[in-house]
Amino acid sequence: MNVLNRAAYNSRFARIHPAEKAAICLPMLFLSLIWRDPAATFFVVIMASMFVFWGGVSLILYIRLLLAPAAFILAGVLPIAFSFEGWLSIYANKESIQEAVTTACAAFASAASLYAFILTTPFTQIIWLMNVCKLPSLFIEIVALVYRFIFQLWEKKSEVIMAQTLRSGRPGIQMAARAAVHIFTSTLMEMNERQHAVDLRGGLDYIPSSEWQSFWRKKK
Amino acid sequence: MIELKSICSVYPDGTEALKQINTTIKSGVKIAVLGESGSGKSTLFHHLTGLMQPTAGAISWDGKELTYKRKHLQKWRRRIGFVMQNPDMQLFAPTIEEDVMYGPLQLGWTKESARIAATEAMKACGIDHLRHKPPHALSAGEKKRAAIAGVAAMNPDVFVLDEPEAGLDPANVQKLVALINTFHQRGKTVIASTHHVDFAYEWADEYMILNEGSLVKHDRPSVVFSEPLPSALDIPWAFEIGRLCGETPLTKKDALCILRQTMTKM
Amino acid sequence: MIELKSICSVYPDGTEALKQINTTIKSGVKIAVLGESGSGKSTLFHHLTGLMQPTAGAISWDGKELTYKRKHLQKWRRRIGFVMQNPDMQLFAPTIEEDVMYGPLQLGWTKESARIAATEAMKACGIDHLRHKPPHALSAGEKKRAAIAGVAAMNPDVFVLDEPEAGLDPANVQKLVALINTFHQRGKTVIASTHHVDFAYEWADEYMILNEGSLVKHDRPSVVFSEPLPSALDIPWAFEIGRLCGETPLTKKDALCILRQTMTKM
Amino acid sequence: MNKLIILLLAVFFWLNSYTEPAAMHIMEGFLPIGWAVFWWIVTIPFFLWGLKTLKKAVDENPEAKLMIGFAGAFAFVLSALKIPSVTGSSSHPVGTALGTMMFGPAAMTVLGMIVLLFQALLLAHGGITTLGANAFSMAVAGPFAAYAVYRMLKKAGMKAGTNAFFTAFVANIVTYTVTSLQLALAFPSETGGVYASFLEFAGIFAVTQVSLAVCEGLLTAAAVNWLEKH
Repeated sequence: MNVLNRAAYNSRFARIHPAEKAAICLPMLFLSLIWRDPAATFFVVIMASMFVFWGGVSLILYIRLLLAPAAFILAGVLPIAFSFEGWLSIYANKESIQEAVTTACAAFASAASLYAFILTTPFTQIIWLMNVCKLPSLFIEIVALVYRFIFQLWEKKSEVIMAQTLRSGRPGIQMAARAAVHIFTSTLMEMNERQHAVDLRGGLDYIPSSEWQSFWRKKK
Repeated sequence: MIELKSICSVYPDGTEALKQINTTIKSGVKIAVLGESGSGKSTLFHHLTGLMQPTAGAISWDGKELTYKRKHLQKWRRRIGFVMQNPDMQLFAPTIEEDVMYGPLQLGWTKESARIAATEAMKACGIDHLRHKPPHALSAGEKKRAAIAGVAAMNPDVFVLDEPEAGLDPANVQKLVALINTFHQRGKTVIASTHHVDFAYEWADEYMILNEGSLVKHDRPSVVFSEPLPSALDIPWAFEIGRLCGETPLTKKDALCILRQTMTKM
Repeated sequence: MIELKSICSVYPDGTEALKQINTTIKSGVKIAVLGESGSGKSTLFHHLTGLMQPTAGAISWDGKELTYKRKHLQKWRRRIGFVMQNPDMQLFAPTIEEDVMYGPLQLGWTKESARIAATEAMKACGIDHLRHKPPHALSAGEKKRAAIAGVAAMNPDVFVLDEPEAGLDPANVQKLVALINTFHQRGKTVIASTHHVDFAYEWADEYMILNEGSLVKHDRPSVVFSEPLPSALDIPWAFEIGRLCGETPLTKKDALCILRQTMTKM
Repeated sequence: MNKLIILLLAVFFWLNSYTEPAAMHIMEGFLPIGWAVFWWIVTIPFFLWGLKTLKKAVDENPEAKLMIGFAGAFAFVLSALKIPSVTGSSSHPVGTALGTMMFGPAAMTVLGMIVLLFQALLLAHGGITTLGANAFSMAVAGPFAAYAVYRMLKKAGMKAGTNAFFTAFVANIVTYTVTSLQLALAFPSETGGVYASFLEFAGIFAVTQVSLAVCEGLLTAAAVNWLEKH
């Protein structure tokens, strides 16, 4: 999570207008959805990689990111390719395999274009985009709050896990469970103080106020 | 001028957090609030900023008593800015710039004037270069200054800072002292609590000493440190050295310089 | 004896957090680690405790190099206890006693022996009376000592403390100094980072000065403070006064007492 | 009580680590565009309804906003807690039932969508075009089914803890069934049509899903008891 977030605000495109980046990445996404074909996949993946590379994001990170959905896609398309015909006899034909392949291609290509967008666009810009798209303001406010709180909770999580590790705790599920409970209770304890901060600053309405650079227009 | 008239504060569980606080805060002064943990410093600040309502007593500004009605509270907090101890509680916008602009925008300023105010505040606090970063990417000292900038952008008359130097390194403490003095020069009142009396001595005009919920003293340093203090409090090094040498140095550098001169003269 | 051999630490984004650290930590010493924020103090501690693996170089204990295998790490951390800066996240059990017993129980001790170790650690840290309280009911100073007790219960040979006095009032700082000296008397090594050189001067035998990831100095105070320091660091008041008076006072009280005597004598 | 919650949470994480995430979250681009749009259209009215109830709650009590923000962040962090990898994993929104009992099903739709959005954009898990479908199974069908069960059992006079168990169990099973159905509708089987395909998608994960549902039920019951005490 932190890796993606840091990559986004350290990328060369971090200050570029989010609408311009969306105008490049989202058409690629829709293209791969509509044109479900290996050739389209190839084209989109190459384009997306170039965009990511141009944006100064490590290609290794990008490839590593793409490998994860690749595994999920394979697991997901198996039931499409094969179907049960009677008890314990598996059946597949040309059409169903064809469908599995196109689905896998479409999924991979659209993941590639979505990740290209995520890796070059800090989340704050996505919030701004939502505002431009006239999404309801309450929704945007909550999203902005959740974004900030996620990182605070994540910091806490890292600290609790570290504290347990240092005292010979064994890494694993129990440690995570203990951390979850502690984060929850300690956050509840802080609620009062946070509400005070909100009162002091006059409310919790999110008002977007950032300015961006452009790919083509020179800065004034 | 803020007046506290026999403020008492009792918690629901019966502990008396503040006992009969009577004092006046003149405008344009720099006040350091000293006292051990649990002596009521934070509670006092909560009352000053209207976050808590006193069990008895009243607080007033230029003779006008705070009524704790929403409108009045809003106006009050517009004039008193409070920087909490943990900046994480206070920074809630996705980027620093948006966070600093947050207060002015909530007050209904236009985006343009909010941006101008925010830019000026960020420059004063030395975090202008971090404006596009998210708060979680900042160091502790930077977060602290971002929180101060967020308050400064609203241009309040009084700054209330809760242990601002806790966890800062000496270089950042110096920046903080400079910032306090900048606010002072612009005619602002600054009230800050701290555990480090040497830090306070570098900038404070007046001292408030709290002990177990009572305001033991509120006076100039020459008076406060000449009399016996509650056991847990120290006398500043610079004050002691100044007294021995017959001068009034404020910073470490000056104090040691004077000491050296005095020693060689003799 | 812990040896650091040309430790380098590079973060994934390319920043060099530590550059070629070479030094030896003898057992039974009290070391203060000084350096501004971002100079690598925390990173150094993460390497000492095996939380991070150096990009180059090695760390060894009595000649045996740390291999970063699970078994070895566990043994290593059993011998080197790390108290993090924020006690809130470190105290994760429902009561103080359960929290202090966590480490020993994880090591596989019986409940009885864990309880004995915990009781002793809590007594040493002066929080025995708080054993059945939940962590959030404690004051900042008590929380800090509870976190130290949780590490002390495992009876490590080395205590590593990250800014232990940040946010504590003078009375609690004095308790902390006493605690460090208790550990020292029991033959433990204590390594603590701090931003307050006067606090360090009260107890430290040796100083490590970090600057931008390099270990600039590691020596006795008489050597460290006689030479020029990185710009952001101060010289302790007591050291300066001692030098002027020709003595070596460690605490504020002693230093001022000596100063007074010297001044009246002349 | 605290210990029980830790234990149950641990078992939950453990079971969850055996679930193929693709089964719970439909990947970006996996659904044909027609189905992706269809599920968006179905979900949007619920979303708007949820937003309206949230707005009412916030207008009445402005402090609720902070609480909602934290509920969302906590659900997200919990779902990303288990596996420390680049993408993170564990897709099931823990606490759907708890949230439904606290905030109501419509509000959970909004919160669930926010969590799914962050999973897609910060963890690269799930997707934007498939968000509609994922939201329908996890943030609409699950909470509303849970709410129905919760109200019914409450009327029947069942104890809060036991009620919470069934509520969470049903939320989990319904979510999982709807996801399988969505996949089956998009990819009907050559031989047996939608029904056969549904059995296929549902069958693969039946074992882990039922045990997960039982575990989440117990966890929610323990959490409800704990919250009642505090």
